[in-house]
Amino acid sequence: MRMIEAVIQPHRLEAVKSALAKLGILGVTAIECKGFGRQMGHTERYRGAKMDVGFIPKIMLKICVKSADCPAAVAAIVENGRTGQVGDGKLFVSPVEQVVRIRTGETDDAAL
Amino acid sequence: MRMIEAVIQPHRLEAVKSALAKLGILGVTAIECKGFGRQMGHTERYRGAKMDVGFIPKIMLKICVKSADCPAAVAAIVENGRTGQVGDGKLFVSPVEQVVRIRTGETDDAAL
Amino acid sequence: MRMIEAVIQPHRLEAVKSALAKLGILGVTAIECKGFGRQMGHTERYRGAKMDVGFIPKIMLKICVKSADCPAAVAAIVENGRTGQVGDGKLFVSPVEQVVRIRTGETDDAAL
Amino acid sequence: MRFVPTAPSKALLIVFTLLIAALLPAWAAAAEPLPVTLAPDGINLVNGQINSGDTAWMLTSSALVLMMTGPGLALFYGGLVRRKNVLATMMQSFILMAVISVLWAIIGYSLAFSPGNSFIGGFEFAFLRGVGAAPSIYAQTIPHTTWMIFQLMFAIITPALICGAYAERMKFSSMVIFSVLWLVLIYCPMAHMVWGLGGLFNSGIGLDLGSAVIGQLPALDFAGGTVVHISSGVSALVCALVLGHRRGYKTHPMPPHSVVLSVVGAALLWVGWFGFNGGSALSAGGLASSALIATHFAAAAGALGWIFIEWLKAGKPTVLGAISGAVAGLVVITPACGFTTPMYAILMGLIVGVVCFFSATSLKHLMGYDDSLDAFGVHGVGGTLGAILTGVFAVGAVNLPYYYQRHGLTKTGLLEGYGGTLVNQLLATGFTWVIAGVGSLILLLLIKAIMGLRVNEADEYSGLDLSQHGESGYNLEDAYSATYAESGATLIEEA
Amino acid sequence: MRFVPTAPSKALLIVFTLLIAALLPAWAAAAEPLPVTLAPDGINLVNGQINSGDTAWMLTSSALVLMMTGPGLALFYGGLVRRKNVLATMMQSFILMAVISVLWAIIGYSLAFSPGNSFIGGFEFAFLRGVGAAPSIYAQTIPHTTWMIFQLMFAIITPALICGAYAERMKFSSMVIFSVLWLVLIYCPMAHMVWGLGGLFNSGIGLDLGSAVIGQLPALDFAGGTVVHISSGVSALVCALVLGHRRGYKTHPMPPHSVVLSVVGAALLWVGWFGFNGGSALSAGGLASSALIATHFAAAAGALGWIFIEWLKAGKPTVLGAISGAVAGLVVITPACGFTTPMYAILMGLIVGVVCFFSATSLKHLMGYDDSLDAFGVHGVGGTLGAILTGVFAVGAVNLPYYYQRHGLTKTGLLEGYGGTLVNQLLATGFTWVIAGVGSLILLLLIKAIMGLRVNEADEYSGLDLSQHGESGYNLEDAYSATYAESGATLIEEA
Amino acid sequence: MRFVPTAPSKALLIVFTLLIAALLPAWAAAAEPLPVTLAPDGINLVNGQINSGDTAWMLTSSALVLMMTGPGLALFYGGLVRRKNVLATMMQSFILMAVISVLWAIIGYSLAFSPGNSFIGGFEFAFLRGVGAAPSIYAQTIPHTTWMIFQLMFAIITPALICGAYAERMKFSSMVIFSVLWLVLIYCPMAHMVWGLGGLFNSGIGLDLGSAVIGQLPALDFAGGTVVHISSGVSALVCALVLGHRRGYKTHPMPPHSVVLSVVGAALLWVGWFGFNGGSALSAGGLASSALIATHFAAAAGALGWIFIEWLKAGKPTVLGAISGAVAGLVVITPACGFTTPMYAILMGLIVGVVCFFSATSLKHLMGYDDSLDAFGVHGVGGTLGAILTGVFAVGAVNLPYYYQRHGLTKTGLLEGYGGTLVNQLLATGFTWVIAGVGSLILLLLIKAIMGLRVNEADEYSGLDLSQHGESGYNLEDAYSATYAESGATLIEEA
Ligand SMILES: Nc1ncnc2c1ncn2[C@@H]1O[C@H](COP(=O)(O)OP(=O)(O)O)[C@@H](O)[C@H]1O
Ligand SMILES: Nc1ncnc2c1ncn2[C@@H]1O[C@H](COP(=O)(O)OP(=O)(O)O)[C@@H](O)[C@H]1O
Ligand SMILES: Nc1ncnc2c1ncn2[C@@H]1O[C@H](COP(=O)(O)OP(=O)(O)O)[C@@H](O)[C@H]1O
Repeated sequence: MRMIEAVIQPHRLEAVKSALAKLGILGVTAIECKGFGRQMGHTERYRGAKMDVGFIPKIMLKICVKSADCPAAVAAIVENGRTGQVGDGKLFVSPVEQVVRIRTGETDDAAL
Repeated sequence: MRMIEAVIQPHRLEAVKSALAKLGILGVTAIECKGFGRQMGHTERYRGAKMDVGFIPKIMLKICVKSADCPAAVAAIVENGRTGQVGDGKLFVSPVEQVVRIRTGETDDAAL
Repeated sequence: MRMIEAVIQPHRLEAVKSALAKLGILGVTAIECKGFGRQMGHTERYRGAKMDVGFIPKIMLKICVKSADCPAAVAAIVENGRTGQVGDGKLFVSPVEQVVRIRTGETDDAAL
Repeated sequence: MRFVPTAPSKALLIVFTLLIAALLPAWAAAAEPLPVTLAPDGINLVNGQINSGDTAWMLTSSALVLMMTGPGLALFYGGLVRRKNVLATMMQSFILMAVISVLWAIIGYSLAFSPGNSFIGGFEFAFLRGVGAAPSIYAQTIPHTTWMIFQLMFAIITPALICGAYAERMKFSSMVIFSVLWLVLIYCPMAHMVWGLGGLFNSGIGLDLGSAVIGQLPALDFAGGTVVHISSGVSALVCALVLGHRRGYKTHPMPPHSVVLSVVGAALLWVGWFGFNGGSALSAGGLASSALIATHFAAAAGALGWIFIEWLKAGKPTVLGAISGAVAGLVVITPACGFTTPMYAILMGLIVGVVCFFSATSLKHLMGYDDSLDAFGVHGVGGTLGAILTGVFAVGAVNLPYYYQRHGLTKTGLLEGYGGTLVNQLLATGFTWVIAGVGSLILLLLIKAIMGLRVNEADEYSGLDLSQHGESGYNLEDAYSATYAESGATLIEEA
Repeated sequence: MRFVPTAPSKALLIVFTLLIAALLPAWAAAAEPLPVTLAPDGINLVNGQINSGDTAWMLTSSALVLMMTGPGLALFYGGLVRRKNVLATMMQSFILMAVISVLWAIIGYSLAFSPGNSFIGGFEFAFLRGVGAAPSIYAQTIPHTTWMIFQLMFAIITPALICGAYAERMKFSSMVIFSVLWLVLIYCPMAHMVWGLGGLFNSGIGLDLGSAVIGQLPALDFAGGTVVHISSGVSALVCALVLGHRRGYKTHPMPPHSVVLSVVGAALLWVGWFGFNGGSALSAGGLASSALIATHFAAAAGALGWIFIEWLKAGKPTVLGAISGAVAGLVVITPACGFTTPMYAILMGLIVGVVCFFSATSLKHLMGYDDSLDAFGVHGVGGTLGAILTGVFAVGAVNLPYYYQRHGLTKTGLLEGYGGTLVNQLLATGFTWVIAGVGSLILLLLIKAIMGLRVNEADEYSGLDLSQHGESGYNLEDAYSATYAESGATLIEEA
Repeated sequence: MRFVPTAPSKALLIVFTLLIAALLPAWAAAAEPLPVTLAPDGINLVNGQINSGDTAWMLTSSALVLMMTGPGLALFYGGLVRRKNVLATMMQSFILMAVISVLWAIIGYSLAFSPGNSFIGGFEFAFLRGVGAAPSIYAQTIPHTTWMIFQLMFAIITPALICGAYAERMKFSSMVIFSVLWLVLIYCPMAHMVWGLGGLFNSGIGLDLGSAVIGQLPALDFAGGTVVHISSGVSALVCALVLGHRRGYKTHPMPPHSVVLSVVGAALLWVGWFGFNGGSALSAGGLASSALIATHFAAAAGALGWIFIEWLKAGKPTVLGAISGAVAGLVVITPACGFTTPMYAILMGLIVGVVCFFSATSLKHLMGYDDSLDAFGVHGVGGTLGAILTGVFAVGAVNLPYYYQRHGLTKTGLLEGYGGTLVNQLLATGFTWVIAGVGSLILLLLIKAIMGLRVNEADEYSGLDLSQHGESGYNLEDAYSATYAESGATLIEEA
């Protein structure tokens, strides 16, 4: 099994999720995060104190898929997460050794 | 070493943590997240605008354990995280190559 | 490629980020999290009800690096994250099989 | 959730029963009303002269007292609950501003203040018939409508105070129905007895009314210690007992989700109380000023009393303690504010701060009920203490109600050497405990039998905001705010 | 963003045109002002006697009405937008407290209330010359300055109400300029027509002024149903049409980021409205009290009406519904409060609660405009309904304006059997729709042509707080708070 | 944290010393008090007639001024600090509402307002003996108690303003003790000098009192420009210098955690200031109205002045700027409000908006002190400017204090051609700087030596909410709210 971790723009969440759903991938965990990268942050000012906020709000999706489904899932995320602007984010794939569905105790592919 | 990532119901956090502590596993990192899966979200309405909130608040635990401890830890999480309701979450195990305790610089099993 | 996951004290974030930047590593994703470990939590009291808050606010950094850059990055994080106090956190390295830059579709080392 | 009386609640039921027995003679006496001479038309003073200064103050006071409930109490209570219940808790205050008002116009005001017997008014003012611009016997320099609306504000906040006891678990529909019945069956009679024409406890406060208004058991309650605080506080206790505790109570932490909101609410309560107590003078002069300053000093001392004992006992003075103490101070001075001096007010505040610290922290845990936001611990205990201490610290020179004048008494308080007031205070307090306690118990059991009181487990779990109202208090997610566009929530249709 | 009139907006433009045509005769009649006998110096009563009670009430009322805008409306609207726009939305209310005040001193007050023709005042009071401590013909027992400041508070809140329609997308600079022009060109004439000396719709409310003040088309508007609510509500509709919807509207959820703030705001609006309507009696007596209680009951009934229909239709009574209904109740009673009885007020509140539920939920979606916070849905619709229902539910015995006295009329409302008021109410309403609608349309198109109305896409995306003001409403990150030290944000320089 | 005077603070100490020297002659003159003829019993007017309208206004004003501190200032300051200090900051305001009140009853009021010498009152009114319903020489148409409570509200807010300078780092215990001593040793004398019987700077504002009350150096301070704003602002500067900066200051960002709260606070301050300044007329008539409108216009202009210069200099008008400017406008007009015209008030507001923009953004950074929330930058600088400009913009026709009447003067301001006022304003300002500056320095060094002023590093790191009070401002975690059950926080015992 593979864990896909994708850092995406918050407003692409819905599109990515729909695309994954079309592939039959319904289980997704989303985490709010702050990204530092090429995309510039912004500046705020409070009574003259200028503050450079370097990070950008992003959403990190964690999606565990069967190894066979992985390429399709990656393609779906990349396609639907893309706006073409700097800051679209990155996607990381890493191996998963074991999966358990807590409710039933089913494991591995059966748990997905 | 292994990294266990467990998505659980927020109200099972304490039970899971206690069970792990009984196994001597004290280090845990918890992240608030939003889960999409089989469990249904809910609907809110603001001046007639119906809004389908698809996600459910979950907690993702990250627990790095010695490989040998992994099966026991997994069992403890599954057992204590379970309520039997849809939405109990999933657990993923993946390999970790290196661990460092930042304070001391100790590495690998010594750092856990 | 390697994924470095580092749980650090929130106030070391800036130092760690700068050190990584000096190594040419600019892409970092930060997640607010709650750590349980050796460091003690604190107690709050509301109308006499004592509440033991076990967790400590931490920041988890996720940094994906080329395998070759990994040791230097790990060293930089450990060095700059360290205050010497209990609670400085831990760092985990795990393998990454594939990286994609969503904007361009570039993969692996090219995407970093 | 069946109601299985626990040991402490059994004890309370027994106390209630005994109190009823003890008070029966008084009740009997009350059954033969004194002959009174009324103004020609009973209540309205058709040729009364309206004083614009008094009216200005009373209209302002009405606004201040409304502000106590919304946003004051809504914030105070709203901050103390968990995030998932914040809106539902604020809604309890807000909906009472709506429901009680309409009820008051229809029948409530009439039951409280139209001519009746010693216990309850009649139907003469139903639908506000006869309530016009001319002054009434109750407040002879302001329009009758002004008195009516000022009193309405009291009728709103009283049931709203009870919310603190059943917070985070009562069904919205049951809560509305309970409040409506409670107002009609408990509040209106209580208000009539204390302030109504010929009401049982009416002592003719500050008005030259002849004997018309005085009751058989005249007690001192300037601004509602019995009517408002004891009645709501005791009812709150009964609610806590009958509803049972919140799921997870005692085993899991239930910290206030935002003490920040509660501080704002407490400060607004303090400010609004100037209208509550100062307005109860019904005119803008020395008495209003005297009541207002006593109120202020008691609040200040209450805050100090609470954090003092807390600092000693728990090591740190808390912000929640300071604001709770201030509210306790405001409660304790409510019956006494127009009868005592500022220095006694400070004393009363210090005492109540210490006492309510214990009632809201130790007593509750000792007895095992879940008075979630300490409605009983602060209003019940503080109100009872206030009613009693009024008999101790009243000073005849500050304000001599008509009852005392008529009997040639010049002193009112125990410290001055007159004990009669204290006796009547105790009787009035006991009476109020019984009426509020028994009345609420019956109402709650009735509603429970018919429609249930609590939300079900799943609804309590997901929170009242979502389960009762389909809303969330806060939608702070980046997904909504960092973008105009897609997010984890889908818009599925518009109603 | 070009303005392409959609079908519904075309329909509205046609309605406006027809209304203008229909009203031309009235306009013509208005062109020959009645001969009036004025006080010696026109407005000021040099030897007038100031009543301290009336003055106390009016100063208090001014404070209450200011509180309606800030923090009341700022919170009500601020809570309804998304997190990224909260400060900008609150700023719209706050900056109007500043800008409109200075404008009022310079020229606004004069245009509204110095002697002029039936439609607008003159320049006599520019820079507040001649506005002093002596009372004026408008309010004969309080200083002229008090009347001026009380009126200013109305002038502040009216354009602030419009913000609800263009929230989350209008440029700050354009919003300020629009508000300034709108005040001078639409509000001041409207205020003059309704309350100014000889204004077209002036009916001589509650004052024994001789015929000086009465206009040709006397209508009943006690506290600003037309001037404040219809004018702002209709202008809001035009704003929504001209600006177009927020990006992502209808396809993406835009939930209120904090209904908690909105509840606080609504409660403060309710309390402040006591000054708005009660203060419109300009004295502290029976009329103020009557207006105040009608206001309170209508608010209560409005909340009940809204959640009742919502409970029926959508299954759950919402908190946002309750507070919206209360505001609708306050809006509907504004023109009527000094002319009707509390029971009619309850009726009006119930009606408006139901009607505005539909206008804020169904009508908006049917027509397709994005009246973001329902400024039209509540103030436009509620105000229009109020103006009309005033003609139905007015009661001569409550308050008989000079116009009626002079013509020997003793009845004012349709239910009493007099239909004349209703006719004038309809005409005044139509007139106000036209002036506000056409006027706003011209202003908006003008500003759009010169400097644009909306922020650009990127700025709307990142939110107005950041793009217009360079600030964030909340900085709750652990990085700031859990440490005194380094964080993800770097301080790069100090200005 | 040892106090090593930095260069700028050294400069300030020198300035203080020079000012003392310059003022010694005035001090000497002040040492021989004028013979005064007092009312028979010194202060109380036993047969005084109470006016209900004036009393209504003054009770309302007292409520409004209390609302300025709580919740007004608590919100304004609470929003500006970091999340971890929000409760502690609100607590500073709240606890002063409690502590100062009791202190005032015991001794504060007496020191300020009982008969004494030119510098301080005596002990006659200790424990509020002799403060009753009869009016006093200070305010001849309202109860003495009303004057006392109105003055108390000023005594509460003044030390609360200083909190802005030591926010986020001062120990709670030290802060309470500092405030108590500061009130007794600095505030009470200042209040006596400006408004007390025969006080050094008393000019007999608006009262026909005979020469009894006038001091040797009569200055104009209608509502507390010197007493409240300069004294608190200068003390704030000294606090900032003595305590040193927050850890991490200048190297790490410390953004306001919620400008939303601050906007609400600022709006409430604005509304409350109507009572502060309007109430200082001590009656409800032309003068109150005049003071109130000047106040309003100055606030409006202050906001505009600040964002105007900010827009120019920094490119964007900020919300924090607008509310800061409004507060600065309120500060600057405080001494002048009862002496000047609305148009001058607008001018003063514009000036202060620009000046305080620089003092709160540039001056602070230039000098290097950490006046965390700009208590000096706004109140010290704005108050000083206001005291001086009062001498420029005062207009005799608006209000001629007894001192001027007695000397046959009809003009008060420099622009009218009379320069004497300006001279006295400068002297009074300098005097206040010295008293507040030197007094606070001594107090702080004393407390520092005995018990320390700052929390330790770990406590500052974890925040004052936790370290001083054991609470958190917000508990929004899902673990608490998404469940009734287990969570990351364990309940370990109940006290
Ligand atoms: N090496 C990395 N490790 C972890 N997260 C990264 C890395 N590089 C980028 N990111 C995440 O991806 C986001 C987008 O990256 P950025 O460089 O801004 O744009 P782009 O990917 O379009 O070049 C960042 O904000 C960060 O959250
Ligand atoms: N394939 C997956 N990858 C990542 N997270 C998942 C995956 N499947 C489920 N989850 C997480 O587990 C949670 C529970 O899953 P759900 O399908 O609702 O219930 P259950 O696990 O009981 O069948 C989801 O809310 C989501 O956070
Ligand atoms: N085995 C682990 N798995 C995941 N996170 C851990 C683990 N051990 C520690 N952590 C994280 O590291 C943080 C610091 O650990 P702690 O034991 O408090 O101090 P230290 O690392 O200095 O010994 C914890 O708060 C937790 O977030």
